[in-house]
Amino acid sequence: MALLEVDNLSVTLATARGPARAVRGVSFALERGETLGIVGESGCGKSLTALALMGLLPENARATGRVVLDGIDLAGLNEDALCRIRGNRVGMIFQEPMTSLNPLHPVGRQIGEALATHRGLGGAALRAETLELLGKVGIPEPERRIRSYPHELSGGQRQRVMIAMALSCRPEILIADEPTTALDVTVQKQILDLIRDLVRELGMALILISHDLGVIAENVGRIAVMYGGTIVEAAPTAALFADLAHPYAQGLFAAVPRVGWRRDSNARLATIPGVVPDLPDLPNGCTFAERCTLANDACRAAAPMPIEVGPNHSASCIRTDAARLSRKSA
Amino acid sequence: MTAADPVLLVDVRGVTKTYALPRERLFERPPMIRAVADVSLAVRAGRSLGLVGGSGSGKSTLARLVMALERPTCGSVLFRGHDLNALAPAPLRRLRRHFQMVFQDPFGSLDPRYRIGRIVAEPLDALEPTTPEARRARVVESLEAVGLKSTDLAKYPHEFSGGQRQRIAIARALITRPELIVADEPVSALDVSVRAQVLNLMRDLAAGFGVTYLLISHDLAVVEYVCDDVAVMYGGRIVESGTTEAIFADPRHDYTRTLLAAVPKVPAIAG
Amino acid sequence: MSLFLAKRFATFIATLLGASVLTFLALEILPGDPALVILGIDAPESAIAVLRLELGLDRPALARYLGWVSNLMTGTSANSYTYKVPVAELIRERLEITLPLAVLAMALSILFALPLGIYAAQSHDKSGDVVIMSASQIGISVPNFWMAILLIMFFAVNLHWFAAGGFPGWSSGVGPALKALLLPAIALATVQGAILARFIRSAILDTMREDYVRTARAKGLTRRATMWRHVLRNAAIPVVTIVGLQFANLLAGTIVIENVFALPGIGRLLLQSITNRDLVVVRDLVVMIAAMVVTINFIVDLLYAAIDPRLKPHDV
Amino acid sequence: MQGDTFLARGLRNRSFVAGGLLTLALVAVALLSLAWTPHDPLRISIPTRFAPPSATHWLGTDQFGRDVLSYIMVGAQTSLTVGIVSVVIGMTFGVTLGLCASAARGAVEEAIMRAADFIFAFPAILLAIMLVATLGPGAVNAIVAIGIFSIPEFARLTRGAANAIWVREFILAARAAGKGDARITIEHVLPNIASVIIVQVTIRFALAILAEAALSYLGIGSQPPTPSWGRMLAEAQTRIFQNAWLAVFPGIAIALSVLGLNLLGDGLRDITDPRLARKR
Repeated sequence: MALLEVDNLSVTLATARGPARAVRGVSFALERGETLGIVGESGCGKSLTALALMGLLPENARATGRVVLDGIDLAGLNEDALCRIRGNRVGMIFQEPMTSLNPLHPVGRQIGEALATHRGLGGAALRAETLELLGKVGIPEPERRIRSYPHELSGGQRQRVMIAMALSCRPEILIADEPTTALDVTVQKQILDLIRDLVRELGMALILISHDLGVIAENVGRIAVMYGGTIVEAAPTAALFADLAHPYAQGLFAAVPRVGWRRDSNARLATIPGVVPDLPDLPNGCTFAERCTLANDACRAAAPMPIEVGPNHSASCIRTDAARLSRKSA
Repeated sequence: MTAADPVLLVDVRGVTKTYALPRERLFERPPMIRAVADVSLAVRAGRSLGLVGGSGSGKSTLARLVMALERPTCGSVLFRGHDLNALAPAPLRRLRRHFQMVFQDPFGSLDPRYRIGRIVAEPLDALEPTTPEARRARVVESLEAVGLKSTDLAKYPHEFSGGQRQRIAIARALITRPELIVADEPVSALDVSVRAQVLNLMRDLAAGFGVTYLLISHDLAVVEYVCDDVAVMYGGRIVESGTTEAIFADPRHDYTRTLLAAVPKVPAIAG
Repeated sequence: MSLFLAKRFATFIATLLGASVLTFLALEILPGDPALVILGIDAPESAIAVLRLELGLDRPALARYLGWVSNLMTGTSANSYTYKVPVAELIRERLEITLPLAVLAMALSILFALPLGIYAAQSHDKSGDVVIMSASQIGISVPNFWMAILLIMFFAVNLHWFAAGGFPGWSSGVGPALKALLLPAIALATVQGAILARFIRSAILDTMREDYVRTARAKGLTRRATMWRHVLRNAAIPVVTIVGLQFANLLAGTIVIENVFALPGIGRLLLQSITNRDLVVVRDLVVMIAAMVVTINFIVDLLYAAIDPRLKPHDV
Repeated sequence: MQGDTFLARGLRNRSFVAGGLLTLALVAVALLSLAWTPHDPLRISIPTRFAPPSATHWLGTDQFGRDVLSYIMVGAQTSLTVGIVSVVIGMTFGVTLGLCASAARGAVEEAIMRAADFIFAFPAILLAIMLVATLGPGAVNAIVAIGIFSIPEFARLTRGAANAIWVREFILAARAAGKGDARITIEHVLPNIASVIIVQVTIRFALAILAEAALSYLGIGSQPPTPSWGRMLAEAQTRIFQNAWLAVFPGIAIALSVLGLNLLGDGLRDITDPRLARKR
């Protein structure tokens, strides 16, 4: 049995223009020690998926479907039981390290909070554990920094503090939602390397969420591409790049400018026509149909189910044959 | 007036810009920060320049100095041989139609209370007022150049997506038919699929309208795609500059190397 | 001392000085001859001349101002024109009623507002929230002196639980004295408490939307623990500001309320002095109330510095 | 938000509708009283003094036998006038100062804001009392005093809102387009902070009505024969053991007017707050 099984997870948001199905029928499994990347553009539902896993959806959101952690269905748990899982068995890192830390508490106290809550640590033991965590995430002079306030740290250091906090109870799963979007490229690399090393060292499973294809491609073993609230394609990283099957995934990967790309050819960037749709406007059929050059009436009629297109490789598209053909000929 | 080099658009000569930070102690002088330190830089017509660097490297400050939105602490910024900070307001305004700007935030750079027609016409209204008919024709021409329709004139910014708004911002910059467009992180707030559309548009406009860019970006791939020359900024200084090919193929400065090494790589797609 | 506090202390002193100058100018220079103002236009020339001498009006304005300020500092002061006793003594006597009244009202206001505001925020958009917010909206709209009259009608006229006004003096014991202050304090606290409850609610709601609250929940803290450890302290920063401003408003409110209940506090003294044209008293009273307000604002700043580490000097 | 007009959003907002109706009622009563009241509000009739509410005198009569309902209706004129004039004074000067401070920045901003903070150190009613003490009691002095002391609040609020607009990129775009500070202030800053100012206008209007009532209650606001709700309460209080109802109706009139304006302000804030609009 997988460590985490997500089965037909949907999230509906109450908006001024009526209910919006922001996440629709997302299913995936995560083994112990596995790293999964969820990649997609704004509004594709990737962050809401992560918050749904944590049971931390905003007030106007309702989730349906099953999230099973190590045999426990999280939907059936009461708030107290969920609290015992959050920060203990599942840790999470957020995008904005500045606003995600309480400005009024020293960072040491914020890191130790989870340890005190879940492990009942206190006093010298808590301090020792906190110092060790600070050292582990590469913060110099932990003895001094344990008393620092967030505003006294740089962006990269704050994100290290966030990592220390998420890892304090040795969770089995780490969810990182856009952990480096607010940081400079060079700092980004340090943080991603740190996350990758710690995940490996502690044997955690990782769910890394990002809009940046490069960040995802370099740091995970398996990738799920989301669009319009669904996973349109999922595969092991190497297999995905070797054989993209979904028209959106193809378009997305072709639209990224790459360093060194210009030297190879003078070709233009490929583009996907149209715009990323607003959530309440998403159609009932395939959510990508409006922007897809291959779409036909069948695509618009019903939402496509995921189909196996290779070993461990699925795509939610009824026209993958045509899509793969058109890509090969291009 | 100096005889201007026909291809020299922007000539930044030894520019330094310092800001005073809030005081930290009562009886000490407020700490100063040198956002830009003794930078010299030239942009020639037809050769777009990319300015790369991390946050706080001074690249955005430099962009504002070139736009004459800030005064340098010392040094001078020349456009077509005119010292921007020595000009009186009226001649400066006449000169402004030749250099325009595109901003980062497609949601913040358009006044939410104005219709698109008025937003796009703003530089025209401020710099070279004209008849209503000519104004409308120019606005439509500008909108169509960026792939929008004349029917969009009467809409408000909130009716458009991020990518479309960035097109509107580009249309606004284009309306005075400038030679130079200073673009400060024009695509960093856009989604990947839309970013490619805007980057292609920028390249097309360079070819079609003879626009030269001073492109500020932290994204090396974006700069490589649009620019002919690159300057790398670090700590307020330009640490390395040269043609795009040379810098990307053979970076000399340590920081440039670190920067290039840090960019996450997207594997090439098979097929 | 941090830079923040140094700046605030400078502002505090400057505001005190400014307040004294403004009050002095308003009452001595603007309306022309104070002696004439006090005695009225029909007063005989000789009486005016005597009063001018008594008020020291023969000296230049600057000298009079400096004399007045130095008197304020040393606690000695001129005699009241009507009461013929030193103003300082008069004020000290009256403060014994006004200060306890304001403090009692503030305490009541916080006592009402804190639980109601927190409860409303926690049950955001549910019926409890709607009821509390509607009630507080009405509370804000009721003029405090009308509230006072209603309280008198109900508790004094109908139920005879309280007297309709007056003050027995502290010499008659703490119990009866507090009893006389209770209705006035409730009248004052109703409006302030309603405002405070709304403010506490919105401060908590704003804080609950912060990213670090989500972080705390992601750590596994319960809603309750998150509320106590992360929300309330952070929400306290804007609330402290409002409490400070409210205390100032309460001091001003006592002027009206003391007149409703015929309490011999500084508010009533102020009004009587205005009616009697006793400008010496008015001047000292105004400056004293302003000084109290400014002092409270300074205390609020001290509280900020205690709550918010961002206002302490860095050790980096 | 598309196609969602201001009015449509307003009609969905309970505070806005209730506040709007109450405020309209206040204005309607004030206007109506110019043309018609049930009785002559100023006619003194000793035989019918202290009449309890009845068919002829719906809200009874006061110690001079005047019809309370008519007197309250006419009193609405006073409250409305005080509100309008003092708000116009406060808004005109306050908004101008705030905009100047925000556009000028640096030392000018510092000076304007320190001055505003300074006046803020005095409770408004204390300053009003002081001004009335020096200039003498009367409705005009009260109005001016209330107006002047709402200037700092308008200035502070305007400056805060304007500063938030000045850092937006569309301001930079306007500067890059060659517009000067004055033009940007009028064309971009003012329209974008208008909603904040309008909300403040309703709040200050309510406070002005309260302040006038308090000053008149103390006997240093509007003087007889100008009708005033506050003075009605002061007169009623002297007869509180005999004719308690006299102290009820003027208070209700004040509370409803203030409630209406406050609700209107709350509603306007909800409707115009883009943060809330996005969330819904």
